[in-house]
Amino acid sequence: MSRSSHSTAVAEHHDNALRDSAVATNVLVVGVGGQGVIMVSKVIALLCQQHQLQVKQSEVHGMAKRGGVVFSHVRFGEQVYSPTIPTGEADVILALEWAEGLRWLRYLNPHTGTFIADTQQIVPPFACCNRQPGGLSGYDQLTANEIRSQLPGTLALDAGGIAAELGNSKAANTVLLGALSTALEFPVEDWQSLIAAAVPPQTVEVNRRAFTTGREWALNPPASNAAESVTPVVLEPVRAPAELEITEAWCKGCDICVKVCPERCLLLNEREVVEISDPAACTGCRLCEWLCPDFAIRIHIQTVEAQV
Amino acid sequence: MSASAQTQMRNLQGNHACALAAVAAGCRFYAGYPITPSSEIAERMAGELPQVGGVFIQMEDEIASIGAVLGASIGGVKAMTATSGPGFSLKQENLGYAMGAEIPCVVIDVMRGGPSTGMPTRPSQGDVMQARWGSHGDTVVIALVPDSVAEIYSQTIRAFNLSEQLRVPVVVLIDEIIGHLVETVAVPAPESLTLIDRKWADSPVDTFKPYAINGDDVPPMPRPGAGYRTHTTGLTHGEDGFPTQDPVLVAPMMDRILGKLERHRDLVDCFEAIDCEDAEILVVAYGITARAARRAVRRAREQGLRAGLFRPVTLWPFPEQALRSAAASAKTVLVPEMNAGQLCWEVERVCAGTPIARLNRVDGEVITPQQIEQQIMDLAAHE
Amino acid sequence: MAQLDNSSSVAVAFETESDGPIAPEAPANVLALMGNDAIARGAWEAGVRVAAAYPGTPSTEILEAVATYPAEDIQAQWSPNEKVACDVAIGASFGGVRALVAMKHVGLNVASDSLMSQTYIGVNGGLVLVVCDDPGMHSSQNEQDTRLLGRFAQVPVLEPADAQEALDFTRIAFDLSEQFDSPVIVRSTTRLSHCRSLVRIGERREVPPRGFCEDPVKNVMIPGHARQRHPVVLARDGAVQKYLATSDLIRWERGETSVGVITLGPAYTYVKEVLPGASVLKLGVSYPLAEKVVREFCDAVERVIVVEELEPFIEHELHALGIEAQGKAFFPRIGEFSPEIVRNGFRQAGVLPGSVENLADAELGIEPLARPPVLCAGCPHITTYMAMRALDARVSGDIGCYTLAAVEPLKAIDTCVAMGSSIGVAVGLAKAGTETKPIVATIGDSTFLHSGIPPLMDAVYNQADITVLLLDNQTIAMTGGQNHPGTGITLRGEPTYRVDFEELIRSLGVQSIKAVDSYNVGAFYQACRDAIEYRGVSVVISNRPCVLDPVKIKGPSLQVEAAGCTACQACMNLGCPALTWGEQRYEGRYKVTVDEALCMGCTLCVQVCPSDCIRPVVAQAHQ
Amino acid sequence: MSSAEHSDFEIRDYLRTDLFPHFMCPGCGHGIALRALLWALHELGISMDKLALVSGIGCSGRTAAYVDTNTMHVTHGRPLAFATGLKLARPDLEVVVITGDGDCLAIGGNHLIHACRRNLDLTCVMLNNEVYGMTGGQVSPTTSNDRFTTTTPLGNHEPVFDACELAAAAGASLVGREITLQTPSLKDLFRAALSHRGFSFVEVISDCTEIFGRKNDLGNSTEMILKQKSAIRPESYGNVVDQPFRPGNWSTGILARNERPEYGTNYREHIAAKLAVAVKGHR
Repeated sequence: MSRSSHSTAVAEHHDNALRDSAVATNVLVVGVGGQGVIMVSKVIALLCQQHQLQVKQSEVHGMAKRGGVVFSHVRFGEQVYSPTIPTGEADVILALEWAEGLRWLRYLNPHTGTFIADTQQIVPPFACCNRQPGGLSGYDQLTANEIRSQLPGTLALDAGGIAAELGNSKAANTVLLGALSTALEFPVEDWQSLIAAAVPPQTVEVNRRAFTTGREWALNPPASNAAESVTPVVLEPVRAPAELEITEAWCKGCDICVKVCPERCLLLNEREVVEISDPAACTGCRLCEWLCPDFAIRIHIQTVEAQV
Repeated sequence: MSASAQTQMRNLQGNHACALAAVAAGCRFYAGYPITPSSEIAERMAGELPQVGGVFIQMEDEIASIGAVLGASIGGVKAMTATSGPGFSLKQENLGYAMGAEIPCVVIDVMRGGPSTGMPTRPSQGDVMQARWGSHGDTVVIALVPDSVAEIYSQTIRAFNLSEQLRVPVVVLIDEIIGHLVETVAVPAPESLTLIDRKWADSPVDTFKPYAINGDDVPPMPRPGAGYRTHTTGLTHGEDGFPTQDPVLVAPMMDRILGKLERHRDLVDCFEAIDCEDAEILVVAYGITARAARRAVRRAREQGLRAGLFRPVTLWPFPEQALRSAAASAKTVLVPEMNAGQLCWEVERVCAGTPIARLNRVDGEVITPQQIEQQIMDLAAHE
Repeated sequence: MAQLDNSSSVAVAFETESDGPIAPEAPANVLALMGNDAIARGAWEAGVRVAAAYPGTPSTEILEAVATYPAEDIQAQWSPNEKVACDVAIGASFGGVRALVAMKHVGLNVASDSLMSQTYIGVNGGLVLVVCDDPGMHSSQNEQDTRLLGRFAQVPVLEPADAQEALDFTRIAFDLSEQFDSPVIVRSTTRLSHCRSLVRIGERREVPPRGFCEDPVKNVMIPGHARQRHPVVLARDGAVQKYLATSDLIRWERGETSVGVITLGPAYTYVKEVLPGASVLKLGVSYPLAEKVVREFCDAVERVIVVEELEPFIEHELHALGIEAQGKAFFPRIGEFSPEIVRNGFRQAGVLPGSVENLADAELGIEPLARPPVLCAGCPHITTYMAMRALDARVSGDIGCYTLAAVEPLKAIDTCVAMGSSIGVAVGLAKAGTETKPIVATIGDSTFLHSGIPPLMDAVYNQADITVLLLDNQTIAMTGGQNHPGTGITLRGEPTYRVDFEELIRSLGVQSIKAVDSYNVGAFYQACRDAIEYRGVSVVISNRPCVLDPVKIKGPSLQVEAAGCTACQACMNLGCPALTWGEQRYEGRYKVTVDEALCMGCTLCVQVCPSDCIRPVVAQAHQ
Repeated sequence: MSSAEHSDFEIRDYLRTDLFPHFMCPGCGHGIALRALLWALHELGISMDKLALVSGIGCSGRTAAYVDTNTMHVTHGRPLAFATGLKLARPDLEVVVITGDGDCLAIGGNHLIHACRRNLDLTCVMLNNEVYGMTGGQVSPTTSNDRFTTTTPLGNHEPVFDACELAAAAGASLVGREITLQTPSLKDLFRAALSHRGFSFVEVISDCTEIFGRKNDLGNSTEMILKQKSAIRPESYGNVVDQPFRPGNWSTGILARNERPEYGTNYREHIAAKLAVAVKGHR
């Protein structure tokens, strides 16, 4: 499917949605707390309000803002009941972060839905749990190309990069709105005026350009897709786990190692001698080794080469 | 080779002779701190050492000087420092270290008058007991007392030899008068000198014990960099060199270290005995005083008195046997010293039973031959 | 088309860098309102004169919205806890004005002591409790169903389904309250409270104050009076039911009769979404049940299916009436509904064709990335719980942001029960005598003022050997940074007396009190250790303010000098969202990088970094 | 900064393992500092045969013995003097001095300033634990104000030496400070010091937990070592938060560096030049 025909398909679908009052148009805006998901969804809601459409916009406040998953359902049409979008019925998923986009993909209408995603990766601390030598990030390994092979209409763009080129990386969301504007049938000037009213006065111009650039990008995505910047982490051979050796006779039980161990896998036993309580948890970071005043701890890290 | 090529007659100040002898003995490191009346030694070393590839350094104080000397010696280089009474006091702790850790070194003490700062430019022989007992704990030290510029030269060379051979600090006690005296010295050709280097360890590294007690009182020294990786400490240590306070280990080690000079009297002892065989009045004198005594004894003999002179050259360890035999016939022993009476106590101990007479002077003047002669006369008259 | 008046609008505050709201061109009486804003609007329109609340997600915005209306119209205040807020509203009602109290579902537990008596007393001015349930527990410790408490208290429970109804029902609730001399509960849920939709607004109706009604038998609940009042309460139920028989609050949407769906609240919208043509009885009031209408409806359809979130409340009422109805057989009793869950339920019931979907099925082979909520970058609680971990304490936690320290990576909270429970739980742990670890209760500033003071008093009174960490971040951070008596600022932002925690705690009899800045890791550790070693009750106050509220504290961002990083990832244990893996590795482990945009410059990572490789960006530039 | 990985560093290759466990108290920072030193030596590929560790008296002085190299445990305050002699006599050796705050700054203060002035190619490692630990906890020149020691029972009222400022002022051509908690940084500082041609002075903030920590109620070993972070506040961290979070103000890292002629090389070159002139003049 070519880009232009894709855009047309979305537009047609949207037209149908507006004609059939029973069917709402569904836009799911997703991202990470702090990215502006709510702001983006409000822009859409305001557009709807301007066009005197019923609109429901639903989100969850509270813990979500603390670096967690943020999503906002925006539904509009002549009549809207449910505040949330049924799975498989989102007309557009607008993802401000790559993995968040993937998380919600099942909400996308598999036939007519448009996936617009920033290729930006925000890797949470939680995805950095495997600290073993050779350990991998828990971040999704799917590339934009893989997604595009299944969802040909996917628009994966480096909005932050585009915005930075325009002179203000904070305008990334406006770039995405520009891309989104190609999938929803609202007049461009309405988008622009709403955005102009929403952003700080001194950034109106850069946001205007950001919107235009995002929109043009989506209407005519460059041949060399920025989506390629979403690449899987190169798999390194997993090395043998670290081994921790304790020379009991040297340990004086000062307890430093137990307390500094990032993995909490050491303890002082009843003889006041250090003991490893969870050998599998040891990553071989060497903090205990370094900070043992008694030289009682040794870390052995086997490299693949050594094993061969 | 002509005789003159072998031996060079030179007019030398005592302190300069000391410096030249040190260089001739193989000394290649000097660290010192200026102090009257020893400073000429440093000055001469500063000129001589660079020419033979040695190092001269003037340190921040006497403690640093002996420290640097010991450091250099541990590094395998013959090293020396020179000082005078106040500086000698400052060196005592590190001298004790050299004794305990058995590090060869030579310390020149050009003695000056008085306690404390005293009389910096006047002579005395006040440091003889300090040389023996100046450091804390039981000490083991060799002290040599030359009586002439020529002997300064020879005894300085001997000091290095003994220090290397026995791994003890050797103190050369020089009277200010001799230190500043210019005399003709027959400076031997370098190749004619007998120079002794310490024994270097050459046994397998794995089994090497730096302080082995194996009959040889003086264990070979490990040269840093040669792979022995030993530990040197002032703490009492076992044969492996590591600290111990185990009596079972400490006792034999102390016995070896403190007893090694006694067991090497043959190397260490050095004295002069003049007319002692039948001497009824035995004068025991050292250094410049011995020179006056020599003349006094000769004059006494000329006057028919049976006087003799015993002159320890190695003052410490004290040549007890030699003195005892020298004093065999003595009815009185006279000990003239340029101090308030120090060596006389040692003489009294050795010559127990024989009355000891003392002739002391602490006014910054030397004891003259006349004074000693007079005292001999007086002693003879009283008999 | 007219410009919206900024001052009277609580709608569509376009929260961007510019604080000014956008005024869309739309009819002046139609606003896009969030459910909570609509409730506040409804209260204002109903002529409410006093409103009080203790913040609690998802109810918090109600009072914040109320406070945007003129103070001459409504006295609005934060109270230290829900019971106090409820009593304030009760007092206002006694005073003859309309009063509103808002809370989350668990807040009603705290306030229920008052409610259970107030239901006997009834009202003078209208009294409405807005209680927001949290099906799915987006930010709550349980998902209890307020309708059960409504029935328990025998007060009418109104259930709006969207923002328009939230406004309307709130307004009506006051009328009902006065009409039936009863407190009335308006029950919301997260999905309603936080869903924004178009609302047609109205004008405020000034209700003349009634003045205090001197009627001790009604107003003073002593046994003798209460015995007279209980029958009144029972009679009231019937009166309300009678009212409901003809009320608009109950809406019968006629459709196919093969299936009749009884539903209410947001569940109604899902039903309409997936089963547009069915006969639906939408109950605007869940308690008491509109028995007459319900019977008629059930008689008119072949099969009755009840679609309700959480408890089978209506379903059981129907069973009690002898009506054959199904509900929880198809729809879960746990969690929040969604169109697909409701669709699935109808499929299961055979009402809709198609097979039941396993909604957990991941498509496209995507494993959703775990992105749990974490403490903010720069959160002072991080050090607090690092210290608890280091000291190997048995920690009884409490309700607040810091509850996040219970999970990886801090994992330093052993128990968390309810608001203010931590100290009492710690006392019990100490009294049990089985614990070998030091026992520490951790409690936030507002939680302490909410319900932590009596248990601290108890700890002193009963000589428990515990340590209390008072995490005074000077705001109610979890709910978005509200004020409380410890901040010295009112709901309307006016200065007021500020509780002196040290003085307060000392007056309770605590001898060992130390206030310390938890950003100073070393000093904080020591203060905690000293406190733990102290025999008896000791209190350590962490006085570092919240990094986000009321003002965002932002220092120079930090960065990792990768050359020096040894990938020990000790800093990752902070759980700071600004820290993530970089591209370089050390011995196979990822080195760390700082997201400069997220970093607040708190330097906690600097302080725990054993390689000293984290430095301020600015200083780096100077080097 | 070095990013060399650690895995090929086996510290036991550098230790006299038969002397272990060592005599230092539980939690003593000296062992950590020693590890960092050996790590740096390892990274620089310095042969233990060519290394000489000279240490003074005190707890710091005892650390050298545990290293399998040429070790000298000399008199109190004098390791710099010994090392000066050793290095001058044996320029081929890498000479490192391990000393303590009392050893280096009090009894050995004179030697320190002159060693700094001369700029002989030595590395002086001063383990600063703020106390005379070996003798039971007396006040030292670096004991912080108001700290209790056995000789300051009412708290220390004496002014305190900043060893690094002292060394820098005296002319040390590389001066640095680090805490033991930051072992890799300490290692890197040691590397810089060892690689430096000239006199390098490294102050290590090392905890005395059993004596000083106990006396001053500074917490257990872990707390003390974590508190080291509070004691360092490089200027660059200033104003990071609205109020300072560290009471101390010790800077860390390389604090002074200047390139001056190294004493030994300069001595030899100077002499060679002068002698050449003298010989020429003589002809």
